[in-house]
Amino acid sequence: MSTLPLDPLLLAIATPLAVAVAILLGLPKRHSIKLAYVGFAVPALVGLWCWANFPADLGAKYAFFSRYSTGLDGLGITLALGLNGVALPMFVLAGLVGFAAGVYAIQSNAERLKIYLMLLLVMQAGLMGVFASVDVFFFYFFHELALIPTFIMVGVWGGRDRGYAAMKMTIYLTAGAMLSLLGLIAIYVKSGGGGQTFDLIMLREALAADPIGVATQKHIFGLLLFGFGILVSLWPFHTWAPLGYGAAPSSAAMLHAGVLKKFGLYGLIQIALPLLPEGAKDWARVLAWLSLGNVLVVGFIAIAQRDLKQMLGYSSVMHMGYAFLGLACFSVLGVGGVVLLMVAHGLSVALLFLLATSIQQRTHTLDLTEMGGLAQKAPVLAAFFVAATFASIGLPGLANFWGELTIFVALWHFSPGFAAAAVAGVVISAVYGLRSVAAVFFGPPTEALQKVAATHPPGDLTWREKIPALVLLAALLFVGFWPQSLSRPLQSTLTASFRMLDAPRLAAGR
Amino acid sequence: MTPVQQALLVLLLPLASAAIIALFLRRAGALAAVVSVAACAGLAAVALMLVFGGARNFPASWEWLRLGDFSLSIGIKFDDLAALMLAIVAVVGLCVHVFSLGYMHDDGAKARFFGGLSIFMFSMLGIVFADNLFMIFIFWELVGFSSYLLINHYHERQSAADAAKKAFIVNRVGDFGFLLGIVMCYWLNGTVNLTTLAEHHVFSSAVPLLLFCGAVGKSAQLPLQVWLPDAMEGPTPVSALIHAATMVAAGIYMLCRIEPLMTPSALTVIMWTGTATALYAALCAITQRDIKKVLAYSTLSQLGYMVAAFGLGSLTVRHEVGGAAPEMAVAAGVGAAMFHLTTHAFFKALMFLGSGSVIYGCHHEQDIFKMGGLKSKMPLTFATFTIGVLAIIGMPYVAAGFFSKDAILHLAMEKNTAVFALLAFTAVLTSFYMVRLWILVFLGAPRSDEASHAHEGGLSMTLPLVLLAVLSVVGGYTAIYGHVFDGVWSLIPHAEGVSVLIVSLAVMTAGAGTAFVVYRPAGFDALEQKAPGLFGALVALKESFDLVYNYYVKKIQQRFAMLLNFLEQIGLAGLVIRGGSGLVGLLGLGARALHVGNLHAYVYWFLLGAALLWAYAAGVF
Amino acid sequence: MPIDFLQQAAESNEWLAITPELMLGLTALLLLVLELVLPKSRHGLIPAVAIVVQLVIAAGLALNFNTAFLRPDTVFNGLLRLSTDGQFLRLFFLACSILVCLLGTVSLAKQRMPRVEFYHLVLVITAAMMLLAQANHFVLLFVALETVTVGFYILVSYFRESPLSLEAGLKYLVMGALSSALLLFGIVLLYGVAGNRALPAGSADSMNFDQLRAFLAANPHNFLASVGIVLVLAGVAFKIGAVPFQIWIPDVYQGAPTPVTAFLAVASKAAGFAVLLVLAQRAFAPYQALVAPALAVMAGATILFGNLAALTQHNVKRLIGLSGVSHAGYLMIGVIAAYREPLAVGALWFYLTAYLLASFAVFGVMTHLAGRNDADQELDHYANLAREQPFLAAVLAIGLGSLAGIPPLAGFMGKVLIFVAAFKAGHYPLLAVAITGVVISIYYYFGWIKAAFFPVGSQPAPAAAGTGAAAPIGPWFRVALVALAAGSVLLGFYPGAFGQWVLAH
Amino acid sequence: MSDALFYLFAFFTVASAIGVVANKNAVNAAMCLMLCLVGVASLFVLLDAYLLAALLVLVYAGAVVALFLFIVMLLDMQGGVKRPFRLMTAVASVAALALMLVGVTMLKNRGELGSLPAPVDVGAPVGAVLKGYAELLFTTYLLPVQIIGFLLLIAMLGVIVLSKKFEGLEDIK
Amino acid sequence: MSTTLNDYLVLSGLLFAIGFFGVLLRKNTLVIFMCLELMLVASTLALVAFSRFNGTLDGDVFVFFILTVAAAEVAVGLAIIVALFRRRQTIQVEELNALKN
Repeated sequence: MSTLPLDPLLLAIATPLAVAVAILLGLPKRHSIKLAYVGFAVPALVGLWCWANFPADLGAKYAFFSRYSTGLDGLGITLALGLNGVALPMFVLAGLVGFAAGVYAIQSNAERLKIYLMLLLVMQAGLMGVFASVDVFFFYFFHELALIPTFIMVGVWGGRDRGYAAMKMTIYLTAGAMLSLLGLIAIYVKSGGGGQTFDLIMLREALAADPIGVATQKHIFGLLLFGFGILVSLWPFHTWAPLGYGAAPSSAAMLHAGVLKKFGLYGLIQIALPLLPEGAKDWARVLAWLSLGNVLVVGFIAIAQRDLKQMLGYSSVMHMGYAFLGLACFSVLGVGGVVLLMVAHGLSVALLFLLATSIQQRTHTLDLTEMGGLAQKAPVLAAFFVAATFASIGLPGLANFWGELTIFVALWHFSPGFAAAAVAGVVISAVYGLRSVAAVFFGPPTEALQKVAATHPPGDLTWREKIPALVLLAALLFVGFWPQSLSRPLQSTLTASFRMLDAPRLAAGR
Repeated sequence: MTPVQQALLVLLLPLASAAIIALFLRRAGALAAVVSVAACAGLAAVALMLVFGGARNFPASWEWLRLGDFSLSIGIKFDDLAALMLAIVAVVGLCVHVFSLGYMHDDGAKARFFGGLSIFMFSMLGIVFADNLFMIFIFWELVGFSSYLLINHYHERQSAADAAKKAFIVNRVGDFGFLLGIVMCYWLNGTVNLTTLAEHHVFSSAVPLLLFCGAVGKSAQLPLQVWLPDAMEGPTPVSALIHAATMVAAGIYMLCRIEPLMTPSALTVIMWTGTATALYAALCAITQRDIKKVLAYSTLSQLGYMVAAFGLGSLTVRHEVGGAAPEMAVAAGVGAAMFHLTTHAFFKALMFLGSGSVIYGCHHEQDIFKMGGLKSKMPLTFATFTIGVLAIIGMPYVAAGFFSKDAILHLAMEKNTAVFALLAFTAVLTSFYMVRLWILVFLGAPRSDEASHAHEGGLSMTLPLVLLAVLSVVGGYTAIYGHVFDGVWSLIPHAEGVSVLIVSLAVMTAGAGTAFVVYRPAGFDALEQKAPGLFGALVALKESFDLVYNYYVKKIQQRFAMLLNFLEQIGLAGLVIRGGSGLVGLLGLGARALHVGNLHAYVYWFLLGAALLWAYAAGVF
Repeated sequence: MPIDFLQQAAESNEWLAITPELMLGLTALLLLVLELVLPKSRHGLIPAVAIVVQLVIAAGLALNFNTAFLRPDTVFNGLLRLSTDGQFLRLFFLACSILVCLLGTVSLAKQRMPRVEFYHLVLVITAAMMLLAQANHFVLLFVALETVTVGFYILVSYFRESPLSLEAGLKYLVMGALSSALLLFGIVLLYGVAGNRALPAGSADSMNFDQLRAFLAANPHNFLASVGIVLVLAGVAFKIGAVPFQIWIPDVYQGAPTPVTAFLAVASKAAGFAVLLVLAQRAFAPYQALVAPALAVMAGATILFGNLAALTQHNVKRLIGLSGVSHAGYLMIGVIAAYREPLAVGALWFYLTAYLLASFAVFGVMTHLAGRNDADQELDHYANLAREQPFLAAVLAIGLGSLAGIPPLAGFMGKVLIFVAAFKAGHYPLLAVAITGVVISIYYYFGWIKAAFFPVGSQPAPAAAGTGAAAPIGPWFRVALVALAAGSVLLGFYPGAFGQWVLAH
Repeated sequence: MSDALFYLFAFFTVASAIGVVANKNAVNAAMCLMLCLVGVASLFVLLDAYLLAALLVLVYAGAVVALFLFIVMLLDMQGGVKRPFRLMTAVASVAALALMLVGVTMLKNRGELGSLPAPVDVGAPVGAVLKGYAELLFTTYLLPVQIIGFLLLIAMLGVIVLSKKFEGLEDIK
Repeated sequence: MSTTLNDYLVLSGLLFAIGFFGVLLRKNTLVIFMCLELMLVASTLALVAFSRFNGTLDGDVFVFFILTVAAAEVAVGLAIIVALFRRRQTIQVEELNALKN
């Protein structure tokens, strides 16, 4: 592991923040944009650097660890940064999606671009912080930091229904955040006598030595489950998601649906499962049933959507159902699968939202019934969209496959019935995924589209649209072809620090 | 080169070709075609070296993913079965590639087409080499994807887009079972490695049946056969390669791979599925007007044959007693199915390419009633196509189909009379509709401008035809392969005596004769005119599945989705959420309205508060 | 001999202990003198003098935060109790006062009103609040409280041109006098009961908190004492605006000049909480079983009522008043939690500080944007603020975000600390109510941000917003707003030494 | 004797208090208030608080009520406008009365008022009491006295601010 | 002296309650204000009684403060009422409701 002169994680958080502040202080637009590139690129590069230099056998430890005091030491709060095998994939994801969203935002030439970029940079900093935080308090803190710009971006730059969507989203997410905050505080308070702490490492040690009582665990896990669940759009608390994503400007949707939303799952994996194993076991059934709501009910609802972004929103909700099912398995395989799925889904859904906006710019509509035949005008766009769709419906060779596959395998061990239902969801996602692809790109162009095309001839993807799309697709392919790059650190961390997870019943062969 | 390297080269060449085309040659169609064909030629050469080099069962396995105790690896299991399949895929694939050079010469999206072909070759070869079920599944899906891409080649046509979508989704339905089967197999046996599984595994009918679902989807067996005829929307070479010779046969190949896992009850289900498909498809083929659809149904029918053959392998004695004899017996199913798969690959590819040649010659006219007289216009196509027809109807000793069909009929006769009867009847139908096709396309006079201006394609199109024709003739003689496939060939059941031969001849003649009686080269369907009732029934039979599925999709799935959506939008998002927030809002309005502005009202609050507190202190509460 | 008392008083260093209060009082007088002395054209200097002197006092206080004067912790025969909490509150009120003076300059510039008296009143009230917060005796408490209250009567109706301001003043007067009467009656009862030498621990100096506490501890179920306690609580509840004594808030807040509203919302409320904390935790501590449930019910009701009533409010002054009601509820949770969890006191101070920063940021923006009709400040006036005055919009957003309790802003830390304390103390139902309240509050806080930020098409903002929006922002005012916003942000994740002091409780 | 006086004064006080509340005319109400204050002052005398009795009469009855009367005259109210009787008022009043009665009854029942002290006979001459009063005021309660000073100052200022005609400031409508 | 402290307390409470009702029932702000004063006086009565019966002077001293405060309050209050009357020509409670909702 080579060394950087700076703490890389802090760098990844501070750079976008610093750029945001610089823009806020009135940097001229031209320089703002240049600097914004830096602000978006640095986290991505740091993420990749960390990935490349990630120690092979980390076990329960954290890599790139550092600790800073912020004056709350008395409360057991320090800014502790580090990556373990679970955090690394998410950190890299945040960097990449952030970069893509940033570059896409810059090319979008939105009204009041500077402010837009500033908010996006704040969000980016928050995202990097979420996954780099070892301290539960800052973990939550960074999440909210990233969340707030979303609200403004949806409200100001959003599409149809933006006011209602922004408000609904914010209230939902605040409710979820508040519940989970209570849960986190509960863990903190229960973490042993005088030495209460928010530090995850110490929490793990303290609670391993002196676990919370089973009944309390159940209560706290319930809080965390529903708190985080709302944030991840657990059925039936999901209705904010399609609405919000439908209205959100592309980059905000990319970052939120792609990365920020994973916060809840990540929290459950890093905090709730290892610290509250008994609670997790107790809630597994409930969680699994609700997740089926995500997979099957929302899956069908996605089929009925006419609006492309709404459809993507619902599909994103549906895929979160798989992630929850993976958590319900409560095994290294299942949880590892969830992390893989999170990364993959983050990349693919970001790509889809990006492309959906590009489509909208060419068709001037998002109504699937009014579109068609765009592939003739924009074959590259079509190719990207097809790839992204197939990624999201779990085609091997693209990252999502690994997540879904491992979750299905783990799920069978949890309950074959749930596994069957979950796999049935794969068919559903194929139905709506391919339906939307066909509706947008294939067949003869509709009259409405021809009319639009007559006035604004739709071109293919420009290079500035292609670059972020390529970054995301490349990442999808990379993980798809080389899942070990993520699963090795995952394996190391999950097996070491999540010892309480049940080992699968059988030793696996080939 | 070691065999492992060869195998890897075979696998990676098309992938490299696809990658290069996708990344650099998107606009350079001609170059893309060259790259793809070169890659295919290269892989075919290496593959044949590998096959005939004789190396078998070399160890090659790499871990691809490990999480917890679950490990997924990518490995090569190269036995005679794989070698045979590899040879078929390589040869047919090369033929189709070369043919496509001519056929797709003027296509605007050549790069996409050849890229797709390369991806397909990669995926298909992955299935061939796979040493475990997960790996099969992975490439299985990729094959489906490439099939989707290629069917969708003419994406501006609504029908093509629909067909591609349908193909993929229907396959997904099959894969639903397939994946569950694999997962179940994993948890039951702790492994999905084919070799290990063959050695010992837990007996369970659920696993093979679930796995068979995959084959039902991919090999288009009842009730998931609906996608294959529609898949003919793709370019004809694609139909030849994917939807006739190789991909759809992958289901059979997979079944042969998991043969050790079979149980009698599972095999019985498989057998009947195959038989039903064979018969059903043959009946459907009779009424088709589109040359490719006829071939598609015949493909279905032949696939049904293969599946039935595999299922017939069951011999009720299997697993009832230990020992070698039952093993031999089930393997007979494998032998027959693979044998038929081989010959079918040749002659069906031949016929599809022939039809491609016809379609190309007729300027993309596909209605057989608008053809006719091509015998003289396209002699080479006529000749080779005729060989194909002979092969499929099982002309004894002349063409390859005879031997493999013979083996299956023999097996059926031994095992199950009902199945035998049905399969024999299917054979009658097969020769009936194939001869019908042959008469309508090639005999008589041209019945349309396109047909009268038909012409033979270039060398790139005729050469593969000739090669495949040769293979269709000699492919039935297992001796020509040397001993490289003995592991499979030795399993082929051989009919003793002439009973089967006689039956074969009889059914062939019956079918062909009826066709000659019924059909003249004319612009109308003679059967429709002579027996409208029968014809209508057949059409209805053909459409019944589509009707049911369409009904399901439109009336059930879509309505269910709409209902759920309605419940979501109106019930959850509307009533519960908006209603709930409205309620809170009302409370808020109420609370706000309490500030009436009148000082007295406020004093009442104080009175209330003071009184409550007083009462509280006095212990009222 | 009669002069001896004065002599002694002068020689003791007790007066030194209240130097800040004395200096404030003297400065207040100085302002009046300056008004006479200075020519009319230089009257603009008067607020500057007030602010500068207060800054000096604040600096002195901060430097002597842990001063030796705290040593004999009660002075003036036990009337006053010195503590670091008291020091903190002095600084707190000083900060409020400085900011109110600053807002006053902005607001008064729009009115044709006498100016100097405003600053004088603010200074005197601030001094009284400082004493109030440190009172250890009911006489001092009452007198200081009444000084504050009477001062506020005047301040609320200060814009006498406006009938609304006067109406608010009248309402505040009646309600205030009523609550004073309740409080007084409670004090009287307590005095009488605890002064009863026939009862155990009956004391001659029964209005002293320590004596009272000893008496209450010795007589755990005295009925008259109970009644006295709840009546005193009712009086304090009026100050902090707890249900059901909150009802006056929106009207008075709306009618009062905006700087006075800010003063009421922050300083008066903080003073109320300082008193409540002292009473609940010290004087009435033995009657926890009586006080805590009452406070808990009031806290829950306060949170819900404040948030619900604010939900559909369109007048921002009323809105922030009602939101302040809900904040009182959160703060009350801290007071209740303080019974079992010492952290709660620190949390309370932190919360108040965050509340100060955020509220003044918001009030600053409101003051700047207010037209001549100070009571008429609607949400609609904020349309397109982000476009026209991005600086003000940003400050507003930070202030509201902090009030809503959104990281990385100070309000969030405050809520976390309160919640942690409450959780440690085991007040789960209250926590449930609290988070419900937070979720509801998001609607109107973000509704306000929405009004300021989200584009509303091309329709121009209503004319009423006119006067304020166009005016330039004064440099000092701008500095103050930046400081408030920056403080809100900084305190949110790097509370530093302040955080350590808070957590040391 | 003092008993009888107490009841006399008590009745007098309560009656005039009711007069304040019940009287339609503000002037009469003010007069009643004055009477009431005199009654209270009398009670103060019964309680040996002569100074306070004097103060009450002087400050309250003299100054404050006079002020009230003055203002009433100044504002020249047209009597009390008859307002329809409010049901709400009645309900709330009855409820509050009932609550109070309940409270008093409970008070009685608990017998807690029995623990109230008997009067302590101070026995000191009036002058001594006055001296002690003054001592307390200027030693123990010196700080409040100072604060009261400021309170009176700001009250005065307040009245000025609210009432005085400022040149050039007054004429805005 | 056989009048007990209890008698004084009840009397004081009665006066307090009457004052409270006065605040509740009267429409004229001035009278309301008078009633508030009545409440204060009621408190002082109790205070003096306590002081007398407990034998401490603190209560009496407190009364001094209360009276002063009340006087100041009255001054300010009357000023406000007068100012309000000048603007609105009324001091009836139910007409003073420009601030509401």
